[in-house]
Amino acid sequence: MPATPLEVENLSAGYGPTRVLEGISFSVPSGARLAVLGRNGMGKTTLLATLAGQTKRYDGTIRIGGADVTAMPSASRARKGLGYVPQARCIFPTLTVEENLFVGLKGRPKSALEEAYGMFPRLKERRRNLGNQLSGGEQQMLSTARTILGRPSVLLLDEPLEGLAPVICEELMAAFAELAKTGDMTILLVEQRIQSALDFADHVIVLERGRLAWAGTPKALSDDHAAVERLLGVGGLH
Amino acid sequence: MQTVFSIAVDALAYGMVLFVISIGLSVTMGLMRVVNLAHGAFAMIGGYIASYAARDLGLGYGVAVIAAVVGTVIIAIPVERFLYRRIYGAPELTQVLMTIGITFCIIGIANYVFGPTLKTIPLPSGLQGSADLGFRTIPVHRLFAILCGLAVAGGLWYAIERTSFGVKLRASVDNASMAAALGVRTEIIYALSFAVAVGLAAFGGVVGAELLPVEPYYALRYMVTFLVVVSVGGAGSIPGALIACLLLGGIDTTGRYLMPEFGEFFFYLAVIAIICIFPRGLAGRTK
Amino acid sequence: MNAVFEVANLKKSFGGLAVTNDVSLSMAPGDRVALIGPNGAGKTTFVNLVTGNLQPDSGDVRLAGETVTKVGANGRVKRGLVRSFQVTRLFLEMTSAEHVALAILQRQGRTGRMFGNFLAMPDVMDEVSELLSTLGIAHLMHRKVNEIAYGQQRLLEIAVAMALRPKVLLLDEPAAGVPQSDTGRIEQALADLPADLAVLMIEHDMDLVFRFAKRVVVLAAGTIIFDGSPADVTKDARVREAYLGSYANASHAA
Amino acid sequence: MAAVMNTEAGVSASARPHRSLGRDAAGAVAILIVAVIGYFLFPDNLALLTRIVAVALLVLSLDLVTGYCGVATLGHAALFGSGAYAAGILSAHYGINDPLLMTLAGIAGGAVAGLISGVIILRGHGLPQLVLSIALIHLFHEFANKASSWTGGSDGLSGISADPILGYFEFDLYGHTAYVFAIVLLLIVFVLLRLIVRSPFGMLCRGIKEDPLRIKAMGASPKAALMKMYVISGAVAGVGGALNAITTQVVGLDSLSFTLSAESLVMLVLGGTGSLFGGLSGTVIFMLFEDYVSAANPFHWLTMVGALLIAVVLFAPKGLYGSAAAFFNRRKEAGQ
Amino acid sequence: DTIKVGVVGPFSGPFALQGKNFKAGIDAYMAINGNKVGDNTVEVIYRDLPAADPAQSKALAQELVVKEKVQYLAGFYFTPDAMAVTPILKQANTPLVIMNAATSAIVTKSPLVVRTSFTTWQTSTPIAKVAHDAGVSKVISVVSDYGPGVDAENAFKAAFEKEGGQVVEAIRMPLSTNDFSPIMQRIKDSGAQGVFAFLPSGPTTLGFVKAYNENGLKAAGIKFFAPGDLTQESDLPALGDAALGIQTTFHYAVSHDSPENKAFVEAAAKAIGSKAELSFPAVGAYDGMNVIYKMIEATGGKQDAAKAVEAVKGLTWVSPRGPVSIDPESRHITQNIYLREVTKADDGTYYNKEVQTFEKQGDPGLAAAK
Ligand SMILES: Nc1ncnc2c1ncn2[C@@H]1O[C@H](COP(=O)(O)OP(=O)(O)OP(=O)(O)O)[C@@H](O)[C@H]1O
Ligand SMILES: Nc1ncnc2c1ncn2[C@@H]1O[C@H](COP(=O)(O)OP(=O)(O)OP(=O)(O)O)[C@@H](O)[C@H]1O
Ligand SMILES: [Mg+2]
Ligand SMILES: [Mg+2]
Repeated sequence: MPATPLEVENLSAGYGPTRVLEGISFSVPSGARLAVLGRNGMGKTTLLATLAGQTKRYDGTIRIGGADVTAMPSASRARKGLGYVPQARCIFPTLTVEENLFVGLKGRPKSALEEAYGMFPRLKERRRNLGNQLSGGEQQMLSTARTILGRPSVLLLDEPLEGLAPVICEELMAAFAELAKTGDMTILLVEQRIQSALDFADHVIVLERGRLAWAGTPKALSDDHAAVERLLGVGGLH
Repeated sequence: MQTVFSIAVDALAYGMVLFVISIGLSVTMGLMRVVNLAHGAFAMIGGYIASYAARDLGLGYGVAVIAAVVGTVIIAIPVERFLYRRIYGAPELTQVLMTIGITFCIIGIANYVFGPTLKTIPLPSGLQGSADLGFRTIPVHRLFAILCGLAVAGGLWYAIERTSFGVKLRASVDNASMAAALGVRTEIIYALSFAVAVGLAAFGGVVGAELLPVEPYYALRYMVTFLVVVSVGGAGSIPGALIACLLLGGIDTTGRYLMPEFGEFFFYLAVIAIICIFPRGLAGRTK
Repeated sequence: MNAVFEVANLKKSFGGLAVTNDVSLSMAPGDRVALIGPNGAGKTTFVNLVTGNLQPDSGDVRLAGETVTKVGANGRVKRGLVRSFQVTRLFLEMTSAEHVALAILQRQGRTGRMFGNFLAMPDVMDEVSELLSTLGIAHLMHRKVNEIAYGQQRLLEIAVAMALRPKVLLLDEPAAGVPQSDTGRIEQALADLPADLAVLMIEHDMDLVFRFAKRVVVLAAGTIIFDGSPADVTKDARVREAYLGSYANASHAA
Repeated sequence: MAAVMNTEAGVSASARPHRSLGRDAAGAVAILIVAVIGYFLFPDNLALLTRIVAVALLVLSLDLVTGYCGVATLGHAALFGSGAYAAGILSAHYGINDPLLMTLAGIAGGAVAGLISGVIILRGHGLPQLVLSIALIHLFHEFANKASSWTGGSDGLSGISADPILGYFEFDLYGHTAYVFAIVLLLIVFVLLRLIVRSPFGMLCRGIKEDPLRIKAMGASPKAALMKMYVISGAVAGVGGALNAITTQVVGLDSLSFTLSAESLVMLVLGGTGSLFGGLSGTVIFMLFEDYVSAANPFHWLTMVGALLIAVVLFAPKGLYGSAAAFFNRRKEAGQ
Repeated sequence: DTIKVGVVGPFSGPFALQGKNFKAGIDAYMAINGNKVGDNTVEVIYRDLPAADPAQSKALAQELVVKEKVQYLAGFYFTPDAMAVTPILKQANTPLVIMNAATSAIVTKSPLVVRTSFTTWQTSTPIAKVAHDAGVSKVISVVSDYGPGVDAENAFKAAFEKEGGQVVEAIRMPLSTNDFSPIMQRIKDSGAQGVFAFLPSGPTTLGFVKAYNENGLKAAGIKFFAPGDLTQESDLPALGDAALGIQTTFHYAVSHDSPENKAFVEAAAKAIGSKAELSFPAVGAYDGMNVIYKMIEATGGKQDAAKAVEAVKGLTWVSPRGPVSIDPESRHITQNIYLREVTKADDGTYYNKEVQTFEKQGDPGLAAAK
């Protein structure tokens, strides 16, 4: 039985003096697909960024694969197997597509780039283009492909579908599911399209003003109309 | 005709010397995005070390050059660790403030330790004297500087564009936290690049000392020249810097021959013209 | 049909890659058009060409009959052509109120004024609060943009565009990054727009597209491959294959 | 919920203008108080204080384009020097010695230089822009050097004299008149600038600083606004230059030098860009510090200045005033 | 009483060496003559002015007068700095003793100015005769494009044409020139037999002299003439062999052979730390202090600028540079100008060897201006 890929205990974090997250605890079993939901500005991005070591942490511990990484800088966490696809995409604008991917390789041979091109043929066509010349969707593909190339054991995805065409979204969600199943990869997904997220995930947590407000299975959440209405504000929409 | 050739040779030599001295700045400014006004100060430190090694200790020129590069890098390590690391990614003007402060300190210390006089670096006999080009003679050390310039340009270009170190460096500069999130140890990458830039500064300071002699005020006296050639070339671009140095060297030299009293006008008008045509420098990386 | 907005034979290529390939399109007042298409099809480029952020290789852009191809980006805005950005472009150090106020003052031609503070101009402030509360971000009025979440920035981006009171509004993925709970606000804001305003919206969220659009234009590889009603677009085989995928089969209550 | 928040926002919105008006007045009073303290603290050193005011005007003018518009320039002394020469030439060559007329000449000279600088400098972005400004200041400097029959070349323009102000207040060795004159000019300029930076135009400029493309997409022309600001900036620098010419009665090439440009930028960043008090406090602190250490050790004071700059970046990265203001704001927020 | 002397000079920055020499000269004088004149103790207050900056100069002078209550102002390396101070002298009731600034006209700006250094006209005029005597009739003049450079050019031209020679071309080059190869090419192409040059001391001198050698001008027999700023002693170690044989005219050489100079050099070298750093501003400062001491003596320590200046008009003494006097009319120093040649000493160091003396030279610059 391998160690738990990701454990978070009593995490508080924020920006400068503003605290955004407050006492968050959860753990994710191996190969799990966890959806992180919440309304606008509730701290989803902050949570993932804190896990990746990019915001200020005030309190709490983070363990990856059993090892305490709380004090580690971002780069060391990445080397421990954490992969992060930020909401802002963070393409390296002056690098070509190929060079962007190259940074994500983490020392794997260059031939591995083909994996990324296999996933997104569009990127192969554009591989000599500079990052800042890509279309919005192409940037999103690049950002995701770049992180997956490093074969992370825990993958943090912050709205990876944003700006992608519906066909691509479907293919991508299928690919993520595949990775979680065969690639022994644990995935945390933040997504605005609640249905897509619930279809994909096997666990759900919901954030409300920086606190963990709900945790359970997708099915339980779908059934809990009150919670959906209160926490996600979409009850009346469907 | 002979005069034209002669001027061309002078221009080439002058441009290459400029290139050797300022290329390190192109690395810090274009690749690391630090407006490093203290570049000249590091070149000066190199010059002082070489002068001390060659003149006062009587070591050979080659040893002096190596001592200068290594010594300057060693001096620069704590400076990078405690000062520069604080301004990576900071607003440009903050960097200006910090690096000017560093320059002032280095000038003050150099003045105190070595006194305000000029320091020379004795050349080995092989580099002394002049070489006959047929239609004129040219100082051998200038030929040496041209060769050094070409070697540095080639090596640096390869390192930046073709090695994984280069890719990681450029990625770290574009977005340090994202690079870190992908497992790049940005601090080490930065420290290494800074060391390379400072080493190049020291090397340039020594090789160019015949043209720009070493004295405490060196750090400020040539600051503008370095800044101009690097920016006109497009910071971070090795070929750009090379072309800018040759072009500006050529214009400066020709202007100074034809109308010395308007030498400055020629040079700076050319700078304005080039930037108006190429607003990001000759080979500017788009941001 | 009297078109407020018309492009004719627009072409643009980047180093050999034809991104916009002979595109012609016109919109009448009151049009609600959705521009969809695969990633990299050239939608954003089209907007950039139309607004003057890029210069086309050939072709013309006309606003209310006047050719504006040679007019700068700001000149086109003055003539009523306003856009939002796909990736938010806001002033990080300025507050939400300042953004909207600036747009209002610019619309009124008052940004040249060197005296007086907008906070003391009740007409401006009222409009600012009204707009921001329509989009549900009034509580962020005096927060700097770099302190608010991305989804909220997206809403502000739309508020700025609306404050300019355009005649033709181009929205580049307005709902991207906005949580489902808040897309309703955007829809509401769009619905509240003056009826004679022509709106072109780029969007990948098909639910939103089908609720909003009365006409759908599909761009693929720089060429318009479909221009028709929302009902027809799901039936078009090429569009289904290139773009919609299984969405076309799913039931959507439009 | 939105409605509730809206009323909250409405309250704070209506509360703001009063506070800002109050703060404007308080700003002017603060300057006056500091000026009076300076007068009593350094009664024998009014020449230095007057010079600080002249340079402060240059730094304020630089703040307009750098702090508020984001134009990085190392050539701003061109505006100052042009003002100084305009005022100086009026007196030395045309015998017009009225200080107020000389100040007007300075304003005009500075504004024209601002226009020229704007036309050239605004053609570049980022580093190339910085280099354009460097090229420009060298051209101005060379030009003044060459036009020595007008400017006195490197020997400086001497032969300037200034009549008593309003025919009554004479410029004396102790510098009382000069100092009061300087403070009055500074106050007028400060109040005007305060209005401008808070006006819609000022807001537009701050927007341009952050993203000129976005401003275009809002229908405004960044270039036109920047040019306007450059001319205003030139007029302000010109006041400083004229003040310098009137009170020292010589104008040297140094007033058109790269060194002065760079120093003024250092002072601005030291105090904090993007706020008028930042520029003022940076100038006062830098020049007093420099005066103190260079008198204490005329030989090795540069090291001390360097250390000060480094310390400021390390401990007050937003500049002395900027960091202090941020600190108090945070305290206030925490308190609320 | 304590009598304060305010000295303004470049004690830091690119000209720090010259300022250091000011201080060395003053220290040497006070070491030899004590710090007392009668009952009065002399105290020197230094203020740093790193580069030409008249506004700052005036502010410093004002501060020295008003706050520090100095009775004498002295020093001043650059002309515009000195010029800026002249308007306040009368009201401040302080004499100004210039220890370097070398433009002729300064003394005309106020009757309270006395100069103990030299003028560029004074040092550049005799070299014309030297050139003529060496059989050179066509000379090209190359100077830095600033006040002193222009002075040097005019002085040389006037004197050389009077000798019957011809200045075939007069080039002014920017102060910031680093690479002199194109200038050397110009010199070659001009067909002149000799070159007259003036550059401010410092790194550019080194570049110029090296370029002269390396571009084969020396080998081609083109003679080199200059006033002594070009071969100031502190630059000689850097110039090295390149400078050998260069002839310059100047008012002072550290090697001057006289008991007064021996004592001076010993004291000044001690003050500055190393004899190698000693050069001409030191002697200007030394004699400046001498003049100030005489002034204090004459006024008995009372502040009376007019009387003080009156007292030193016509004053004659033997300076380390040789016999000198203050011209009563111009208040400028009359002195010998020496022709010197850069020579290698037995111990391997380089020095300016005096080979000819032009006695009792006044300032031709003032006459030329009239
Ligand atoms: N740099 C920052 N400084 C201060 N506060 C911030 C900063 N970034 C975000 N916040 C605040 O933190 C809270 C949470 O932001 P976060 O980006 O984590 O939300 P989110 O759940 O990802 O929202 P969205 O769905 O819009 O992406 C928001 O209220 C936001 O205003
Ligand atoms: N400056 C440029 N240089 C080269 N190629 C470019 C440039 N700008 C855009 N492109 C290319 O043009 C194509 C169209 O880009 P555009 O941004 O218009 O796509 P889009 O339809 O908006 O896509 P998305 O839905 O992903 O936002 C892309 O493939 C992009 O890589
Ligand atoms: Mg988010
Ligand atoms: Mg797009």
